[in-house]
Amino acid sequence: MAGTKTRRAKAPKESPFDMHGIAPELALDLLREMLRYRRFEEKAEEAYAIGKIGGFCHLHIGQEGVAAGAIKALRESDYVITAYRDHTEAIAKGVAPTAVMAELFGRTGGTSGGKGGSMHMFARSVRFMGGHGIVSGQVPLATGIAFRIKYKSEDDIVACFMGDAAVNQGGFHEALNMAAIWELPVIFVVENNHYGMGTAFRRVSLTDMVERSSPYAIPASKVNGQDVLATYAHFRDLAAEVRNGGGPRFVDVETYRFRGHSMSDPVSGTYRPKEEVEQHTHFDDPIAILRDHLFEAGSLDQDGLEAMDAEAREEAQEAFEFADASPVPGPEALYEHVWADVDGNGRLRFDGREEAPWR
Amino acid sequence: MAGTKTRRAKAPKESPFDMHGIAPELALDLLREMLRYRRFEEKAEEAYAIGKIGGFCHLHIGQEGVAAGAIKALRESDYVITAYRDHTEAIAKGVAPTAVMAELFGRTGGTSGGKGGSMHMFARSVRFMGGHGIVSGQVPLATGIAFRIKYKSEDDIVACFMGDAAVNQGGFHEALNMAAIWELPVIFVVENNHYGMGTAFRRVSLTDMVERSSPYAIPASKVNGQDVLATYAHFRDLAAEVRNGGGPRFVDVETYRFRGHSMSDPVSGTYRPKEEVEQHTHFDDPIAILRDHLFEAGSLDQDGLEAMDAEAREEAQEAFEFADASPVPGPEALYEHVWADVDGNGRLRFDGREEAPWR
Amino acid sequence: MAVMTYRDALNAALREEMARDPDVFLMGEEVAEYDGAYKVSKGLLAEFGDHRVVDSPISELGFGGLCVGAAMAGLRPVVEFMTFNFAFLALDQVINSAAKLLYMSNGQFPIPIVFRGPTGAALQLSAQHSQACETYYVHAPGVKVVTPATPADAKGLLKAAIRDNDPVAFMEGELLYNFKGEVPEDDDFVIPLGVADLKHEGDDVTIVTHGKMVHVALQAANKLSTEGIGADVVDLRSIRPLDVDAILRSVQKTNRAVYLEEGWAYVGVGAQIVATIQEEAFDYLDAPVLRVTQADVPMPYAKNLEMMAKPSADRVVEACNKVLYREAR
Amino acid sequence: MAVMTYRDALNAALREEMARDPDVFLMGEEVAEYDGAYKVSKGLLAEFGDHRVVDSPISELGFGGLCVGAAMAGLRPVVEFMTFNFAFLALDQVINSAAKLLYMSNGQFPIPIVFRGPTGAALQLSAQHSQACETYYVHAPGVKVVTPATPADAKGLLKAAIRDNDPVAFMEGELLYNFKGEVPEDDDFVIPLGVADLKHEGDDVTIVTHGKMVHVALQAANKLSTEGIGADVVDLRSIRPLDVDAILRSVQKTNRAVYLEEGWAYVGVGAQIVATIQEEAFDYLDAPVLRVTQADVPMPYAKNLEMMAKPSADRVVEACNKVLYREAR
Ligand SMILES: Cc1ncc(C[n+]2csc(CCOP(=O)(O)OP(=O)(O)O)c2C)c(N)n1
Ligand SMILES: Cc1ncc(C[n+]2csc(CCOP(=O)(O)OP(=O)(O)O)c2C)c(N)n1
Ligand SMILES: [Mg+2]
Ligand SMILES: [Mg+2]
Repeated sequence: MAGTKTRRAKAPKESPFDMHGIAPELALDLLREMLRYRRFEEKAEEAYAIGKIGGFCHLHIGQEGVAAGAIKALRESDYVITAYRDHTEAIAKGVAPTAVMAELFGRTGGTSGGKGGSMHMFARSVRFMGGHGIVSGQVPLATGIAFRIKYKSEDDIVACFMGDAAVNQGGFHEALNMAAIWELPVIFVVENNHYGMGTAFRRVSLTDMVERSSPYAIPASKVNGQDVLATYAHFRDLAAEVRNGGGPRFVDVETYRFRGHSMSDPVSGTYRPKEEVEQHTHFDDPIAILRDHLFEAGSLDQDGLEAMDAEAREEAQEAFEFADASPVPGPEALYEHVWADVDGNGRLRFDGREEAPWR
Repeated sequence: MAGTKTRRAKAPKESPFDMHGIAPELALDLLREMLRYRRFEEKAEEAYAIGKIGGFCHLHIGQEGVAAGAIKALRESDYVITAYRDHTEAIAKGVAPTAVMAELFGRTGGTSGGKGGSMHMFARSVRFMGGHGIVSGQVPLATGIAFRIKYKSEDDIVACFMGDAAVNQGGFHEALNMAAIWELPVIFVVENNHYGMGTAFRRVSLTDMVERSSPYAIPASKVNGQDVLATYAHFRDLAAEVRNGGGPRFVDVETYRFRGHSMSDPVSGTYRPKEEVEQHTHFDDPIAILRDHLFEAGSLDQDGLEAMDAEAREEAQEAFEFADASPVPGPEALYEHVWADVDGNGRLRFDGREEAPWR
Repeated sequence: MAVMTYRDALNAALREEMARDPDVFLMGEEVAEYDGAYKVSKGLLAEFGDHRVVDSPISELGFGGLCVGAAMAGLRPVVEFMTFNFAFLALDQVINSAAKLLYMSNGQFPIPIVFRGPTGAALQLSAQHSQACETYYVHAPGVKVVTPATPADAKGLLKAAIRDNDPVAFMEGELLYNFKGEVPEDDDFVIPLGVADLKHEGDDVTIVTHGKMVHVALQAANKLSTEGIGADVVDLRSIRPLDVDAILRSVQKTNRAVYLEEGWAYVGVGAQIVATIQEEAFDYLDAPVLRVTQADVPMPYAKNLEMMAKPSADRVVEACNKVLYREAR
Repeated sequence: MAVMTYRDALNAALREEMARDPDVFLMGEEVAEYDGAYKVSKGLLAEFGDHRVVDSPISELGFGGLCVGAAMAGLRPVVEFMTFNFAFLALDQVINSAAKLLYMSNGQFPIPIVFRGPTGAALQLSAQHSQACETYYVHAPGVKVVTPATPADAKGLLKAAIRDNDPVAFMEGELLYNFKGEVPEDDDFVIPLGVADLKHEGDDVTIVTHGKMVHVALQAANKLSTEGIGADVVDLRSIRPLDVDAILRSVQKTNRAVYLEEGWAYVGVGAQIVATIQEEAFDYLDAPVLRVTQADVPMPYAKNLEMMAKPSADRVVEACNKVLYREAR
């Protein structure tokens, strides 16, 4: 886990740090973002442990570089859609952590009024399009959002996140083909953490991830998601290409999940050895990597970091408190928003809970 | 249409005819086969016109080189599975034309007792696995048959035919991936007639067909299906590779459909110009091509051809007569074969047609 | 009023709604250059361009889901499934996305989409092309299901479906496309979803039905009337929302009912209607509600078997006689 | 007899049938190296090897269809769907291939396959992970549907399902896996499909149900018995084949019935059972048959809403009181 106190052990010495043309202020912002996500997820973990959160809960810890790097490179009016591992991507897109936490708690203050839960964050106002639970289900949806953009001759773009396992779904393939033939403004982003639950990608694919878009002639690229600056720069460039009518793009963002698949899955032991996980948490923490570089570059010092982290922790704590204080949905919520259009014609609801007139 | 009387107009001069190491006897057999298929389909066309056949009827005319070239290169114990355009592939696999025609007529003598019809020929005894109506539905099935072969350590292989439009189905993609990772003995054969109904393949794909297997690292190849000898030689080689444990293969067989998509679709006019069709029927008829080469090579003369064709016509006529004489299924057939296991426990059938005991 | 086919009525509805609202577009296999596999979209490409009339690859899950996404983002897609038999492939996007997104997002994402195409059997298309698919769409809250039987209903209901803000499965029939009838030409001729139509009146027995079976029910009602038996034919027109009142009104009058359905009985739409009738009009019933449905078998190809498998007017008459405790003539 | 969990009972059934018949294999996501998402296949990889316990990619349509193909070719696949909620993606292969191939081929291709996994809701998994999927499987002729509630039933019925030559959708429940009960250890302990089990006896009212709702029904029956009301609890165990006789026997005794179902009412399994009861025991009924089901909404995440949405023993008691024309205490 990224700490503020200890410098990480020296990684095998790399070439001098590449800032990818990113100004130190922006780099600091990205660090701040990642810290916010990390502290948020840790708080969620805590809340889950004490039963404030139920159901499945998929944390993004370790993968913050993807959320920050990709989403911060977009415009506000661009759309983001993702799978069930959606907390920090919602926050990155501008959803208040309070609302995300309240959703996790199943409260009215949540992004989805407590009806969606961990896997189904939604925020239309900031064009965060969810939070989808069926592996690859969001990929055709993203393509449809991109279709709308082109239909309306707008210049927004869509970033569609998915896990590495999603590329083995038929819907992925069908959607990519349509995005390609209609030249839709969508970036398909694989958050390649190398495991779909307990299944290593190499066990279910003979080729490297970047091959997966080749039948559709969608340009593919690869970026190290643990290097948030590289990721940011990569998406900044791709976004410009796509916005300018370049058609869809496919990106393999290499990352690693520092926690179990969900709260019920052990961090290591069954399908990936402890050593592998430790290796990654130790050397590949996107927060630690950027922190160290900023230290080295003199753009940040220990005090600055601690202040930043304190803010992030405070925000997470506030989110917790907000969520905890937010009311549970009232019983009337049960039947709300099943239908958008309800009129006096015909009956829409059938559950025998209305008074039946027979007696 | 391939005639026996007229030599086709001279095609743009090609390089000297390549027999692909195929002996003249075998070449003659392949010609004989293709004539059988052609005459059979013409007879079906005739029967359809006079109302002996109902529903959809997808003819294979123009694509005989694929059926003969690919299937005759297999062993008898190999499996063949295909889509709804299945008449001649059934015959190629060894199903009696009488049974295919009787199926078209909906008679008990049919391959499926009259229950399947044009799209659903089946013949377990010769390992003809159907006749499937959902585009690409047969592709996962084929992969499962190949799974069985590997599971049982047998050395048969599966040839899975599909149309060019099938590659845009998600099931295709999922199945190819599994065939690849498990190294299953299956050849995926695209009968690329360049149109899925009225949709030209280039309108729904940015890349050439052979690109479609690349994400799975399945070796792809292309062959001219109108040149039955090339097709035969190609499949003979592929079959050997696959049989020897080489894993799956993907083949783009270039061909052309000389008729409408089904009997209700005009041959030309809506989505492909008359000239295009004529160009193909004129220059790309697999029967005429082989015939001319055999003439040129001196392996066949006009009399030989006419005798061969007379046999083919006779066989088709016999199929017609057999089918017409074959009884329609009795009413008891309606409820037969819905279930394989029926015992005294519980009720399986619910249609209110049994006597209800209430009165 | 103009006499037109069911096909042309659908076409007119599409044309009018596309003209009325630039956010309405049509996507599906062969809808554009080919004018539709069943020519329902004839001329629309020419009129609206390939921007709004879009030929898709054969990728039901993909374009079904794409259109749900377009609806999330504010467009009003009309998806043509060449037939609903091919739409099993897309069902995940219909149920897990279209039906649930509004609720999961607490009202943020209405999905104004129409999935349309033929359901059920035509002639001799065999098991994989002849299934009546209503059950798969009507079970889940969040999807409305509409099943017009006549040209006028086809037009008025399709316009309503397109204007509706919920996902609508709009189920037609190959065998209905050539059916002719009077259709109001008014651009604002809209038939609200959830209103049944009494297509025949009689006091003795109620035949409830939907979709193309309406015509079979009418045949049966005519036969019965020659025998002096009066039948109400309640055409539900939409099977969600359901006009329960119309059913009950009739059953309270006749005290007997038969449900006629094209598809299978077991957990079919009729099962629900029977359950509803007996829940809400138990004391009015003089006989059990019977169902006339497809034989409980996949649809066979052979013409004679197919005829046996399909529900028929004779079977409806027989069922009516049964609930009337009447000897058939 | 041994006391074991429902999970272990399933595991034993798989192990025994795999040992008995080398053509039986298990395929699904995480079934091998991970021992199953819910650990149902624990130890099977070690015992039978990766040849017979096969981890699949997340490709439901693909591996569902692959296993149908393997069954066509003579193997006896057991497909694990991590949950049936993900199997909408595979439904085309279940309905259009598995259910129809035997018929379309005139008996040449039986499809001895089991599709198994949990259906319905666990705890707070929200709309896309909590749907009860029975309706989608039970409607089409050609598929049997089995819904065991107890460890013994889980074992005996899974063994029967694997030995059966038809496609079987075998529907379990996340919340059942830890449920303990007595299970016969006999290798040939097989419970035939289509035989219901009277899980509680009483003369006053019949509660018919299936799957994990059996336990809710038993709670209701116990509550009722403290009020002096005797309830039969008819656990259908399989909803196709359906043990109509067992239902009728009970209803003819009690003259009143309630169907309890985890999923939605509209065109749910209960609708069919109600229709069957009123068709075949009309004269025995002293009240309409009522249904207790999930609220007609996608499953909400919030704990309190989820509890409201799910059917409960209290609601069953209430429905029983209604059909008994009895004031609730
Ligand atoms: C269609 C479908 N099948 C199975 C599941 C169960 N499931 C949830 S997440 C998951 C693994 C997905 O892995 P990946 O796409 O790599 O994303 P990650 O969890 O690594 O972010 C599985 C199998 C599902 N939600 N949807
Ligand atoms: C899933 C599905 N969608 C649509 C159809 C309707 N349909 C039948 S054939 C066909 C075209 C298929 O073209 P192709 O795969 O190229 O085969 P060809 O007819 O050219 O042999 C279509 C759209 C279908 N049968 N299944
Ligand atoms: Mg992953
Ligand atoms: Mg084609």
